[in-house]
Amino acid sequence: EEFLAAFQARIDAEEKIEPKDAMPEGYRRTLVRQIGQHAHSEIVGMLPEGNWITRAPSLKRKAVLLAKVQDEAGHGLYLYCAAETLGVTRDEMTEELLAGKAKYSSIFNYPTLTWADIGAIGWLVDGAAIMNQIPLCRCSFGPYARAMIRICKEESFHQRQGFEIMLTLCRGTEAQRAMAQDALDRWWWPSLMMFGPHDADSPHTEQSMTWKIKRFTNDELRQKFIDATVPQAEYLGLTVPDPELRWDETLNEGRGGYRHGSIDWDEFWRVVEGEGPMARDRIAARKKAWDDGAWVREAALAHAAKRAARNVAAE
Amino acid sequence: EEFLAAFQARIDAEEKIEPKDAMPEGYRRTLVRQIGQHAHSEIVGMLPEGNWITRAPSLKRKAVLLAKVQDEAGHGLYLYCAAETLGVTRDEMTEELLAGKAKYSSIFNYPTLTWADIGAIGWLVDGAAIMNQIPLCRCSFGPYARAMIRICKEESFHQRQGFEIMLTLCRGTEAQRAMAQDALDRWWWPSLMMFGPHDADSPHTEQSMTWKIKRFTNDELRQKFIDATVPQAEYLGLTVPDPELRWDETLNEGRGGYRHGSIDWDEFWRVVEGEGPMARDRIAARKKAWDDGAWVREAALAHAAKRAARNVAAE
Amino acid sequence: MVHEALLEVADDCLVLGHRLSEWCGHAPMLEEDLALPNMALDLIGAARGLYARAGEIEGRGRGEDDFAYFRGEREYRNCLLVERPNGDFAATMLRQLYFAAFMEPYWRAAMSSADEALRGIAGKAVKEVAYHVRHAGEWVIRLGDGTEESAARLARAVDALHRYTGELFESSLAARAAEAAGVLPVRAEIYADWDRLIGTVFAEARLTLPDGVHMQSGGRAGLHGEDLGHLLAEMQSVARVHRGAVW
Amino acid sequence: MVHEALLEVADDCLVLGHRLSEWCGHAPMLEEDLALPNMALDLIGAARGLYARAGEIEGRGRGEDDFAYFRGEREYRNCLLVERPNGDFAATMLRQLYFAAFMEPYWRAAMSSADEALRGIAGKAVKEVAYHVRHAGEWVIRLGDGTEESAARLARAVDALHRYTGELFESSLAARAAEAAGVLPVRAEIYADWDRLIGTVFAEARLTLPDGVHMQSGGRAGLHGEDLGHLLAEMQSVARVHRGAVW
Repeated sequence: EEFLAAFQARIDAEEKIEPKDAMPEGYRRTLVRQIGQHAHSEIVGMLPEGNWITRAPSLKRKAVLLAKVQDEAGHGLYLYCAAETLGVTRDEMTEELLAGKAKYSSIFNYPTLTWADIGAIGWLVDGAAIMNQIPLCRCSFGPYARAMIRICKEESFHQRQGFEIMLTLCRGTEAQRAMAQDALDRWWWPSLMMFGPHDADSPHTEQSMTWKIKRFTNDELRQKFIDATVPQAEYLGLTVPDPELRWDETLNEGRGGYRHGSIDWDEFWRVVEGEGPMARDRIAARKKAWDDGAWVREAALAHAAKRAARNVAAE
Repeated sequence: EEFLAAFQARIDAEEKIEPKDAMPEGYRRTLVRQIGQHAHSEIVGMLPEGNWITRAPSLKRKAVLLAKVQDEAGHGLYLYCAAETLGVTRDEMTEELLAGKAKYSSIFNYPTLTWADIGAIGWLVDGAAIMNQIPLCRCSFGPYARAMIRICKEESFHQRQGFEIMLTLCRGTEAQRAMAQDALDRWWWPSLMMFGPHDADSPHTEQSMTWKIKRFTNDELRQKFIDATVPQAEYLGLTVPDPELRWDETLNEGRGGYRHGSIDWDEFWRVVEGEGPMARDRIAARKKAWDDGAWVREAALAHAAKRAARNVAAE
Repeated sequence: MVHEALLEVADDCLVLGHRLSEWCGHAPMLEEDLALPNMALDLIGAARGLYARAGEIEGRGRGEDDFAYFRGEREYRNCLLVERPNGDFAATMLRQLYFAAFMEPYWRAAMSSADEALRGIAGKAVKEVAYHVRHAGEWVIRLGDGTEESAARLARAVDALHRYTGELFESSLAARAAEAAGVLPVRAEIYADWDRLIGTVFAEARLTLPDGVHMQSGGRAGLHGEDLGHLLAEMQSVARVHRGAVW
Repeated sequence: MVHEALLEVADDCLVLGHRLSEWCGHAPMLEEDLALPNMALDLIGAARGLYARAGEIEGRGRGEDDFAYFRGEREYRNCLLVERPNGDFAATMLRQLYFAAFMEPYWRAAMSSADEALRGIAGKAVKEVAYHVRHAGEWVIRLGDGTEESAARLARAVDALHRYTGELFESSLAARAAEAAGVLPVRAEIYADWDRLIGTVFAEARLTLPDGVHMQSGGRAGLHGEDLGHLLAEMQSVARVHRGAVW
């Protein structure tokens, strides 16, 4: 009791919690789960975009996309490291992912069907991710907050690149514009779903906010995202696929905002529960990479051991 | 001695030798080797053409090419059966092929680089094969002769289809004509090499002709091929890549024929000895198919055994 | 609308035929190097007939190669089952059985189509597909009741592919128009025959039919998986470079 | 002529960069999901610089994407080594070492090229390729002196790939023109450095250098293997469909 109160006092004072600090088991568990999910999302997120690296339509775009996917691997690495400070290993987390026990962002269970999806993912998916992640830079757990600062900087770069792909398509040929609209049509609703269920259906939100792991509710962040993105779509000359979307000046404490149509929560839960169109393919691809790479990892360990033994012998 | 003389008398009388007949060991060995090589050629020959099935530029061509490659599998099957009548199993022959011990036609160690190669292979490679094979329809060994009759009929159909692909390309766009000429440039000399070394360098020819396994010498067949093919190239409006090629009316006992430039025998022997550009890829592809298919073949045997056991039990 | 419904069936046949053709020269035994292209040829033949008829009905002068080579992945209307990668021989044969067990009663019903051309296509295809059912069915039985490894591989194939069978029985708007016009059979009505046949084969193969599988669909709306795009990129590569050329 | 020699080097870099990019998301460990695209980016960057310079010298207004996306397999001039399929990680790393061990001294020599643009490209590339040599070399040592399996895989990779190294030291007519003009280094003169480096790494990796291998070549004449065509079909698929579009 006393410990919990003292812990909460540190949180309330905006002190950073560090790995060596004592912390409530629930706090630790929540963070391990959340950071793990976040790391897995970066890793699985390499696949839908990786699907277009070999077909990128110009060398410049190919290089930019490669660099982006590489950044995602890097984000995964930081995040696994942050989670490891809480006493769980990267291998354990990987095994959980491959066994289908750990979650990752459902958005990556949708397929990338055209080049425009690379633009839409950067613009919408990274855009939504940033909305979620900026508050995490002030997360109460130090290693996570510091990883997020670095990640957010790169993500906002990716988001601008994605928007720029869309802009180029929208200023291009008729086929390119159609491709851009089609991508928006397919990615809009899944992007809104990235913020999670409505606050009323999100049982963990309150505790996470008290612990300052989370700083805004799902619906608050979703609203921010919509308000930021709709004008961008207008600038692109694209139509947001929501006939009920309209400006309402009473929203956001009188600053105004967009009201949106209702989200298909059946689809949301279906995808969350592992029935997204690409869910099995994603895990299968990661599992194949992991299994095919087993002999490489073993060889690296064996070599390191041999080398260490030789160094000892030489001393 | 007496047996050999009697055997030769049967050959000279144009009697067919059948599997159950007594035959000299050399005759049997020559046939096993030749029929085996011929069967392997059909099987390996599926690969260079198979390389373009997925990219055939029209559905009609795709269907025709599929049917052709399927025919080649069929030819392989007849020929393995013919060889099996001489006491060697298909599995044994396959293991020899995959171990790199058995030869097959060197022509298939060249790559197919454009769609026009499918035309050129049909026209030139099948054309040369037919020149070699028509006399084999009268081969002294019955099963081989009968297999060849069926094969030759299909091969000449393939050859016409190949010529027709070339004709369509030559009547097409400039890019298509260039593709056709390029294919002729690359396949001409290897096709001439298909007839084997000059007679003077072909030690087995004499014995094979005595046994009526072979009916014409390498150089005779090569000359026939050139004389038949050069006018076809002219009809297509293509240039045979041999600056020394010229008509000589003294050839062919005064009926005239084409003199050709000298063949690069260094290349010939290099390719025969397994250093053709695709040699290792061909064997690797066949080996992969064979190894990957092992569990299928085992399952089929296991199922047949179970079924047989059940039938016995039910009786 | 009706021509779009024909395109759905044609795309199914072409894409599956293309997938089978990828085996060419790489089959587990020589007999299958004959059988696989054989089925591929039947399927591509049916696709050609259907594209031709769709082009006539559409009336804009498009022919088989326009449909096959000059539509992108969002325009292809095949179901997801046929575009699944070949996987191992067990997956290929199971996919073939799933599809052929649907197409056999489908073609049989189409023999009384209101469209004469379609009756002709169906009459030819129904005989061919009977062989596909037999061939794939025998293999599924052999593998299911073969070795431990073959049974395990087949079970994995069922786990991977069963979720794509539901789409066979769904009719798009275009299909419903064609069904209402008596041109194409009603997809949902094929289910009983399909289920009976699959049940029989699975019983002999000692396989359990999976239960409560969430079915995936989307192909009829052009919402494919990520593999189709690669298939088309390869298939169309020569034709697209030489736009307008005759082959 | 000189611009054609630059295209040879550019094609080497692009094709190998493309091959490495195929690993993206499928590497044996996360660290390699960073390292492989990193090397791919360096190579594609070098290719872009070389294509741009080749286009300027050619003077017909062609830019990097014209060269990369609108030439067919017979027009590509890369050596055979770089187009070989990735195979397993051992084959990928060995291919990388073979190539990087050539390019490091090559770029070093190119820093005193008569062509200013090329000096710039070389100055950047030489630093990048030093990392490739180190990274691939360390892996070759780890795998060669790792487990029995890794050593066997690496030995198979040597058996498969060594025959493609001879072509690195052959100069085409175009290359000889560029070498005579002092624009590009003489390929044959790189051999001593390459051989020394490979020898050192192989010794540490407990690998034996194969002897009397018949070297394969042809790439500089556009005589490729059958894999390059598939690579290009995929790489060029979107650009070719939308000819003239800006991305």
